[in-house]
Amino acid sequence: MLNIKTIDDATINQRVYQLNLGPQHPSTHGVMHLLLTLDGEVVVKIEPIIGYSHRGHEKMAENRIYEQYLPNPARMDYLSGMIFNHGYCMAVEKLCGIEVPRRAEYIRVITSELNRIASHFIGTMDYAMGLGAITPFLWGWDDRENILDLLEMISGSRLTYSYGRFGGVRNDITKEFYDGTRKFIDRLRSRFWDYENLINQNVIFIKRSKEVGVISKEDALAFGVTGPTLRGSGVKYDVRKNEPYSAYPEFKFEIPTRKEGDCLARYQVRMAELEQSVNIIEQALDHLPPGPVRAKVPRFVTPPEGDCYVTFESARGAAGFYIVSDGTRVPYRIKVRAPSFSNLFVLTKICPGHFLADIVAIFGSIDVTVPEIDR
Amino acid sequence: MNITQLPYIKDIYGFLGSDVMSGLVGLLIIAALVPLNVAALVLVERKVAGHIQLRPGPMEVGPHGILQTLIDAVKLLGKEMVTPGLTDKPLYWLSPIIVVAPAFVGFIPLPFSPLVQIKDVNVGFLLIFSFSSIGVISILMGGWASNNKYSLIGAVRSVAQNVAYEIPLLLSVMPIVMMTNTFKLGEIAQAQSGLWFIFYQPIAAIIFFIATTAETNRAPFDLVEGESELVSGFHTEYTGMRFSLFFLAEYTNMVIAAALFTTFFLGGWYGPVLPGAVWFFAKTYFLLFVVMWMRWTYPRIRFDQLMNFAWKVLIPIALVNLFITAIVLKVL
Amino acid sequence: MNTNPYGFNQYIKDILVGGKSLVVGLWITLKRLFTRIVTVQYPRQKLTMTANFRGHIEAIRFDDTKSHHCVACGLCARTCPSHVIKVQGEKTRAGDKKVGTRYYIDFSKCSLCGLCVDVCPEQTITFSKEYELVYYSRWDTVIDLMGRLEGSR
Amino acid sequence: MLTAGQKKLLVELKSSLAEAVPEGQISESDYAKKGYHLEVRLDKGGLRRVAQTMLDKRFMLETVTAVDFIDSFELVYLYATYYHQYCRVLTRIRIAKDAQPYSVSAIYPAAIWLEREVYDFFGIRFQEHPDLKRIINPDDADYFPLLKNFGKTKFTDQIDDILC
Repeated sequence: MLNIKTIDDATINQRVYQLNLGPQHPSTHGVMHLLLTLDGEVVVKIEPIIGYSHRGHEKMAENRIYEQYLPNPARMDYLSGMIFNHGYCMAVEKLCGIEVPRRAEYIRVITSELNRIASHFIGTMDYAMGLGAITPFLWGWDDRENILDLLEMISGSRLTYSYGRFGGVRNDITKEFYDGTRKFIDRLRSRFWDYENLINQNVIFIKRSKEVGVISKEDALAFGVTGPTLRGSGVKYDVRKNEPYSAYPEFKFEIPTRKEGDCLARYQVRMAELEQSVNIIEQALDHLPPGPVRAKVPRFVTPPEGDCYVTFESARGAAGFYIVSDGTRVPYRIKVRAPSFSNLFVLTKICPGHFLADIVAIFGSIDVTVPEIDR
Repeated sequence: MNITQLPYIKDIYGFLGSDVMSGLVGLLIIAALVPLNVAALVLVERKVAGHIQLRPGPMEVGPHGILQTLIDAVKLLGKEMVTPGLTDKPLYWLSPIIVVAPAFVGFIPLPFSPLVQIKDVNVGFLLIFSFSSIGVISILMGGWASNNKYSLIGAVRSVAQNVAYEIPLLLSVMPIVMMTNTFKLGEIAQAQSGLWFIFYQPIAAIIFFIATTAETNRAPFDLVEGESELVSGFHTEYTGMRFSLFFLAEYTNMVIAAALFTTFFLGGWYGPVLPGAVWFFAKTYFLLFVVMWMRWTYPRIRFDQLMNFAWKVLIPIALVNLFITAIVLKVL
Repeated sequence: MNTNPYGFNQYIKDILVGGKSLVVGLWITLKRLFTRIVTVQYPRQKLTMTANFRGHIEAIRFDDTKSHHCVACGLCARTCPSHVIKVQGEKTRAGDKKVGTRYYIDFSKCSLCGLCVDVCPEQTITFSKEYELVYYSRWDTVIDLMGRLEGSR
Repeated sequence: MLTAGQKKLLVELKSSLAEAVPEGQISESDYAKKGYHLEVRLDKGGLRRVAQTMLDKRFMLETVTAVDFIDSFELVYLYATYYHQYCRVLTRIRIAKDAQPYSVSAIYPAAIWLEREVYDFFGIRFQEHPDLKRIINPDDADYFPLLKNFGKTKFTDQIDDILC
């Protein structure tokens, strides 16, 4: 990593020019605008400009009853739509004190983990594509297609699932889904060797990712970074383990972390998490309890007055819903804690001193989804 | 030695048989065949890329998408050649032409087979390398003239890259010239009747292959038009026919690079049963497949690593190889 | 090859290990070159949708009344987050229930959340298997489910 | 069902917070129903003092948000930790509509963007904030969207009485 020369302001505006990376650029994972101030090819200052895909989810929440807000969470972080959907249901259930049957909890865990695998495929392979290797991206897409078919089998849609309902899930999982997931797990395990050797061991890939974009533990704490980006810097924090919710306490899985905190570490953490998610799905499928998939819930819930905060582990970090309710059927205020929002802001601290090519790598390794930031 | 040098040709055709005319006829043949060759190459690249990525590649136009590239060429011809404002008009307009012209000239000294060779220029080796370095100026002109920060960065990168890889390119081929002490490609190819030079000079072959991939901005060294960083580098602002000229030049340079590798290391036209030219083209196309194969496997190298790799690895090894060959030749 | 100085053997080891990983990478892509193609040529070949697939909603034809069971209660219209449904019904005879005559939805605004299907007391609407929701004009997306059932409007 | 570690941490937190912000009421709340362990209710100020003690205890600033109660705003700061047992502290402060609270961005750099978002949607100007300007809405916007009176049209009134 280059140690940036201390450029005093006088020379700074002669040699330095501004380059807009985005909002329309091949490797910005959505409509993200990074305003770079470059000196030659070395980045002096970076300022992410957001707001291009702001649709006012939090304002919408104040005009809709709790049920009508169900489709919105999946549109915030569209890559982990299922996780956000279950998260919102969990928040309302905690507010109203609804008890979710065990089978519904297991189905929620299975679908969330499948969604996490699909999202990590995008995160890692999009990172590899940012470095110029296009083939792994399409292999990742091929594996992700199986997951989308599986989730379409039960929830009916491929990306924006409205599968969760207050008190459980909309419909039960079918036998076809059960066998399909088993087959998918074996197929995926055989593919890990390919990804491992094509990307992880590849010398060009390692040279492009080692010691690039190092996030230290203190930076992570100060900037509120969570998720695989934080676990790449050596902090073992995963909401599923630290603040167990739904049925996660009943499964045995570890939290992969790396010490270096550079792009390679984050990539390896995400790939290791794939295996952990597959283990969780397997355990969940083995002991899937019988019983109803949805608790007895009134058609339109009216939670008591008060507020509550629920956090859950989305594919990008510790997301959360802070709901303030005033006793009517319409929430008074819903604040969504988007992990990408804080993960993105770390860029301004770690990017100066890198090359232009590294910016694309670091931005890819942090793996943000833009609608989640703009909400 | 080629057809036109047979003694009786001159007195039969008189002026028609003279060297100038044969050169002209040769150039005409190149001008006709090379674009077709490039069209086939682009299709093969898209098919190889497709099958590596578990998809069939273009299938729509013609049986199995064979006419896809021709239709693309017609589309590009039809597309309007947009010239963005504030561009440096003369440079912007000249750059695609200058990038294609040297690419065609590179075909003259290539020894396709003992009889089929346009002109066995006695400095064929130098002619190809000097003309191929003209391409860099046009990339710089194109990048600078299109008034776009991304293309400027791409152009500046391409100059540094080509300069850095010209040296190992030449150094890796000097041992061949020392072994055959001639610059005529025909004779170099002829000298490999016994054992191909790749067995004498394996290291030189690897260095030459890496250097030519970098020279033509291909595979892991395609920093000049790195899609995911510089949108598409120096030819971001080019549309229509100008864009396809850049494409044409890139693929022609690739063909020349592969052809050079076969003449220097894989024994030009020598092959067990088939006629010379068939072997020559078989080897060249296999090499082109390897180059395409590499493109869809590796990520892109960062710019400073590119420079380190050239100056700190390729050049020292090439020099050592040259030194050893010199000693061995002296001793034998 | 990076900037910090280190021993000569590390230099050679780097090149050899790097070279091997490059060759292994090539071997993997070659293996994939000959594996089966997984993509479907969409316009030529079409996939069949799964049972639970959510196209836009449509009315179910029941055999007892040869038509739908909609009683135009308007619950679905009220619960729809994007106000996409308009239901009209009329009461033919004094005592009976109302019978739905018009059921307009504008599926360009529908977010396919399934609340209307869940909340319908008569279970008369469900998801269709239509995924090609493409029309030339904005007004083509406003369809009448009752009409489509009888196939007239 | 707090674990032993959490009990010890909560006691320790209460003591350090009490001495840092004497005028604030610190009350423990039931995690199962509320989602946070400790609630610090401030009225005059003390945000930065709370933030400083939280940073010393290695807490992370999870989110900053505001709630528009027609006559006043309520700023909510959420701190979570992952070094000890999991524990979450919620700091609540009622401020007048035109009040200008102090920004905690000096202590937590994450707050720079979080407070910019609160300004962008509620119009609460934070003092000593490095560059307080809009973050999501267009820069020339003159409205603050998440205020309760923003966007009150006949149509939205109609919806309200249907739904509630």
